[in-house]
Amino acid sequence: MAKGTAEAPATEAGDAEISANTVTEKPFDREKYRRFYEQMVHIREFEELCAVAFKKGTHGIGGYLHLYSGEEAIACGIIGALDRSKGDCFIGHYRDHGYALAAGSDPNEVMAEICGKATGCSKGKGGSMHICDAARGFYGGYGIVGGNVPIALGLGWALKYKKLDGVCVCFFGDGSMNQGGFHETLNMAQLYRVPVLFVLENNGYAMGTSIERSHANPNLASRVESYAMKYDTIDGQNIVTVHERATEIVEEMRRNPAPFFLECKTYRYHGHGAADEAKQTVYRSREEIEQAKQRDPLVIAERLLLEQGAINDEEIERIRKEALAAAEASLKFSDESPNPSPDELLKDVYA
Amino acid sequence: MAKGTAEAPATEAGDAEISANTVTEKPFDREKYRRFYEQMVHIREFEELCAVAFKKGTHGIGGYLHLYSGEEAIACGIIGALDRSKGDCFIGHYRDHGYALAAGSDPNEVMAEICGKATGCSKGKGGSMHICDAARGFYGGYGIVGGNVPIALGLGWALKYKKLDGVCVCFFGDGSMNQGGFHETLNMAQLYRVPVLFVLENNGYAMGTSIERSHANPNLASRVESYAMKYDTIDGQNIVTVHERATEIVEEMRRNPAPFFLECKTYRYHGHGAADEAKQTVYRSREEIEQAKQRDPLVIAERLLLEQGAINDEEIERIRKEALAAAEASLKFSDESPNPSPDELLKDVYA
Amino acid sequence: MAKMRYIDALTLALKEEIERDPNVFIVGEEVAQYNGTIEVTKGFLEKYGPLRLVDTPISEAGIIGLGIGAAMAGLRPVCEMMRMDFALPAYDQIAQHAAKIRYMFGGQFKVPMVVRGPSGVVNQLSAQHSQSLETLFCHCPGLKVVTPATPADAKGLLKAAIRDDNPVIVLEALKIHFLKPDQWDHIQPGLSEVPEDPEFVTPLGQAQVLREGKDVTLISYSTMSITCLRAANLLAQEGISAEVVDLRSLLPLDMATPLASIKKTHRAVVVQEQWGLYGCGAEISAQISERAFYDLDAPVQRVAGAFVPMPYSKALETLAYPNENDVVAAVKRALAAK
Amino acid sequence: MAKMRYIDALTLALKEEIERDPNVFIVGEEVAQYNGTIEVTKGFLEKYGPLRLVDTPISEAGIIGLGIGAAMAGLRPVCEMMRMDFALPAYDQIAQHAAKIRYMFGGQFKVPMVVRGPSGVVNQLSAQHSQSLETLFCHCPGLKVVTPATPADAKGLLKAAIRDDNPVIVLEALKIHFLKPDQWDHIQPGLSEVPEDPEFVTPLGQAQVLREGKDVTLISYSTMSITCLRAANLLAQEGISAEVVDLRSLLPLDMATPLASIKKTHRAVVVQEQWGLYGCGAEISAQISERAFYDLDAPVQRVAGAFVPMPYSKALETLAYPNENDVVAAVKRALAAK
Ligand SMILES: Cc1ncc(C[n+]2csc(CCOP(=O)(O)OP(=O)(O)O)c2C)c(N)n1
Ligand SMILES: Cc1ncc(C[n+]2csc(CCOP(=O)(O)OP(=O)(O)O)c2C)c(N)n1
Ligand SMILES: [Mg+2]
Ligand SMILES: [Mg+2]
Repeated sequence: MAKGTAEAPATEAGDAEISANTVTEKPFDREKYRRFYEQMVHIREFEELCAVAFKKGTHGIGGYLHLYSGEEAIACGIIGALDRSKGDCFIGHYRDHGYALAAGSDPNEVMAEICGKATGCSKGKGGSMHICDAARGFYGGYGIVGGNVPIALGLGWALKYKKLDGVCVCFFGDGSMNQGGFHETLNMAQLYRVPVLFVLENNGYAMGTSIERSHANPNLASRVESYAMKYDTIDGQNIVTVHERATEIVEEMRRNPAPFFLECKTYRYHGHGAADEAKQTVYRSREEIEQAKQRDPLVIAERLLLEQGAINDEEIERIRKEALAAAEASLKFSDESPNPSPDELLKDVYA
Repeated sequence: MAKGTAEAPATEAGDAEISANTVTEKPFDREKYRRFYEQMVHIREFEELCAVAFKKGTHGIGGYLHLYSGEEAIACGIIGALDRSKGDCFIGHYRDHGYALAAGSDPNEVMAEICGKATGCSKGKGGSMHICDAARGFYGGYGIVGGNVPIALGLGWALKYKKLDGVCVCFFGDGSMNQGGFHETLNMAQLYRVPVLFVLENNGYAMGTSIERSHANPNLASRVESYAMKYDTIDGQNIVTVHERATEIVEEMRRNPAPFFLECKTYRYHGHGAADEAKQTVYRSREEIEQAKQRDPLVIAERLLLEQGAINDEEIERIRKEALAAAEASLKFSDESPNPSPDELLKDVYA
Repeated sequence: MAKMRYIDALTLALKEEIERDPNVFIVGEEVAQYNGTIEVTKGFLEKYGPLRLVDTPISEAGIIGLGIGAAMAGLRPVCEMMRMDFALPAYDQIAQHAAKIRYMFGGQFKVPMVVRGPSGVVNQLSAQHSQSLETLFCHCPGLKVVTPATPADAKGLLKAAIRDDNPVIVLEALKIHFLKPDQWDHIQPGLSEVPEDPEFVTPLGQAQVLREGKDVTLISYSTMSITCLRAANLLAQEGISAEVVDLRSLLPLDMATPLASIKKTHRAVVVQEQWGLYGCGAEISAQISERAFYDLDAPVQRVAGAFVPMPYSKALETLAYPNENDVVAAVKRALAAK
Repeated sequence: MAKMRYIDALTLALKEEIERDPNVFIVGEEVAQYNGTIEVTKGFLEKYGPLRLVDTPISEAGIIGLGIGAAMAGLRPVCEMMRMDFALPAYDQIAQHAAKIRYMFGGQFKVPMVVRGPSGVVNQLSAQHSQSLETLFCHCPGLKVVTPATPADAKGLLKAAIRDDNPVIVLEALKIHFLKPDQWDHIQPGLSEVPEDPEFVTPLGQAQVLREGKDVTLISYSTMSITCLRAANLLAQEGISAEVVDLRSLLPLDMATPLASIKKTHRAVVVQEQWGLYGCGAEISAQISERAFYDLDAPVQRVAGAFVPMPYSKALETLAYPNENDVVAAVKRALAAK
């Protein structure tokens, strides 16, 4: 798999890459990819409904709402490569709904959290940016850019300390890489050979700032040569590419514990947060967005599944409908859920 | 000039490097190098006297005392390449006596500062770690590892903003490179093409921690490829190498403003601080120290000057004696200086 | 005088100062091309160019370091933190460097810089983005800290901060950025008025009496000064006359103004938005009791936010910081005593 | 009971806990091969191996992050800061992450970690290395903060901190690390005694009366509690009986103990080493005046360090933080009042 360069972001990658020839020799696991496809569609519908609910303003969603639309293949492909029974776990940043849904967290609890309800996974105390699921090894979404990265070091360290075979995946954005804590962490992770898979979701922008305007070396993956860390760059829009590469890496990490840096080229469809929707054209053109959508991870997966005869048009239609219905059911669940009771205010500060 | 590798630290570099063949085509400037030699000898004698005075405990020196012995060629060669009239300036870390002396600061004021006297350059408020000299463009020594590095970015930025031809030199140790602020700074410096010459004094250790035990990628200079920054590694023990390379780089930076990263391989003779003298063998052998001293910057300079007929044995002897006498005079000046008066306690908090 | 919103007063201050002094420049995340996250610097890049409006990577320590060095070299950087919470990764640069440089180098350097940005709780930003961190900056000699509560002071204090020769932290009260002039004037007539004089500044270290009264003194700063005004309006309906002292600067701290008021009212209520425990209100309450010991007819009452990270849910968030009813209740406690 | 130095009590606590619980490990700069900068962990590497004694690069944010993640995953990391001042580059990890994780994730995680290291002024380390930063950690819900003042508490509080299920900051008083047992016992008989029982812990959040008295209550913590004992000795010679309350924990804060004392003495002096302004002493003074309003016969006196970065010269450093004479003078002021 070729190392990516800044000159070939996901938006411009040739359509050739989309087709089945990115599938390696391994037999195509129809069931699995169909499941991933269903997940991705569910995440998409779920989040698009969040966007609507946010605008409406009556469902309890306030603050920031960072949507993952366009990036779903990354969470699904990578979290889908983990094995909780081995101790695998993951941690992310604030654009975090997709992680939980990809891990199989209860979507009702995720929606309720986004809406600040007592039934939310974080009891309504965290909100959209702070989804988590301890049982599924999801150590949470964090709001401070780069803040989750040092914590991943400790999660990986614990795996090493306990002599487990597990790996910890750390998801973060291109903007995180310019935080000091990122630098300290990657050096230490490599120094201690801690099994952390650092997953860069390179969507080309940190809010309104492009890679070129914020990274002196825009070839992001290569930046980790500074830590002598192994790395690769892949097409983050193709679920097969993502999942197969992640599976390979995770297997290798189990055999030879050491960190790995995986850059996934992707694109964010919405504004940085749901509230920034209108400001997008300040930093990117409508055309660029439209072009990026040509490489939609759902469409790419659909085509692959169709090529492989693993799905038909009717099923696609049904999957979409069911996903929308599920999302609506989650919103309904949330709407019907109570607010946190006042005595919750003072609880959970200390263990 | 070859890029250094971790496999060839200053201590092990062949003696071949020492001889005049490191001198490039340029005619050898006898006066200048003699002056550098005198400076280096002065710094050495000055600091060795500080070490004695610290042990004695009666001169007012407390706290930490970080000696530069073994590393003198770096400060002298590089600061000697600067031109204050162009706006050149520099900033350092706590191992900072040599910077001031190399810049021509009044050694009495430096000594008085180390001894906490009212006549010290920082009025006795800073001490050994916080020497400075605004008039000579020395923006001070800082005690927090890596803390000076982001500030250098601002000094460089000001040169750019004011459209001056000057450069800012930032001195720091190998340990600094693992601080987050270092990472943020180097990226921004390159992004903005700010004229900062980052000078790594690679003496092989941060306190008791060797490069190999703290940097996943022990080839330190190459780490700045992460910022697409230009870099080089040189023998920091050879004043000619240091000065000529620094002069070239500074000239280039004036022509094409951009940062540059210069790694100088060197060695520290004393313990990390004067108080850590006894703990050295915990992390390095006596033999290693003795071997490193074979490549003493003063001896190397001496040999070069002798080869070039720029000095003779008698003069060498005299220079040493004068340097010692000067150091003693500085200590006497300090001893005779008053302590800061009590009303100084509350002054200089605000401008 | 012009009537304007708090955010417009900030913009005006920055505009006036950048035009007045060629050494002033603004550096931060999204300040230039994006026009500022909440558009405080809208149109500035076009007008003043990329040397004076500097977009940065997400590198707060780098931003502050850039500011410190530039200030030492004679410029007047205004470092914007997208939110003041994001100053924490740069806290070492602020507290160990910007604040101490002048002293530890015996006065050889000045560090005339501003660190500014929106502060405080608003609309469900939850634990990591809702803080009002003044205490961390106030407990640090070498810094100055201001907390404008009105449009006039948003302009006047920010301008004074930029002109000051020391590092000044400007905590801008996000909660009241977008109140419209008539909303301000509804709270108290004239409150939206901002002097148009470009030489107008609010001197650092001077508290103001925002409303006169005789029964009790409410002492606060930032958003909570406005909450106190609202409380005073409610109290007036009950015939209780509250004096409202807005501290404006927390460092240097003007205690003479509140102490003079307490000499008159004999009762004090100290109000702050965030955690009371070890917060700025503690210093103010302590000084009142220590220095006005014989003037006080009742224990000082402190009103502060719950000692918890800010919860997300509106239902909880509302309970986590004081409102005017909490202030009214504290006043009643103060009046009931003795 | 064994007589020992403060630093030996720290070593003992770490040794006992690392042997008791396989999840405890120590991570920091120079803690392993170098034996610890001041040798708190001397010989540990050899005994416990490199997984439990982890040397790090100079990367404080990385160290704390490692601790947080490891704690969330069930380990009990003890993160050593070579000096507590160096926690500032990691302040965001501590205050925005370690402190808030439990709350913002609705209680799903625990973060049982310790951040410890030497704190406070000693022997001319000057501005950047002399601080006593408790206020920064105390004004932060989710953290606990302890400040042992005696060898027994150096052991007992550190052990309790390691066993606690929350992030606990242990500020170790460097100034008194190396006092010999007879020096301790000279200040007050028995002060150097440390229980040998490996199950001995000092519960977090309980102040102690270090010395009983009836005329005035001295309230302090860390090194300054010892300064207060010294002052009490001096006062005794003048026939003044001072009660000394050592707070031990600042968060949670036990005010019941000092308030009970004040009910008896009616006069209070609050002593802290560092900057008084907006410091921990403010909270204590404020609570005393607010809660013991009717018990106080005199204004609370605060004794604190000068509001300046710590100067280097011994001549100035000595003036920058309180000594026993300053405490005595404050007591006299308290006794003179009314
Ligand atoms: C330390 C810090 N600085 C600034 C912010 C404000 N902020 C939130 S997200 C963001 C952009 C991050 O971009 P990136 O890491 O690329 O992730 P993406 O949003 O593209 O997924 C910024 C600047 C923050 N949360 N934390
Ligand atoms: C942030 C921070 N962490 C730790 C320290 C303690 N410390 C002072 S110097 C030093 C070693 C620095 O080594 P290096 O950067 O290589 O410089 P050298 O001393 O070798 O010249 C350490 C760990 C500090 N001053 N600041
Ligand atoms: Mg991005
Ligand atoms: Mg070094």
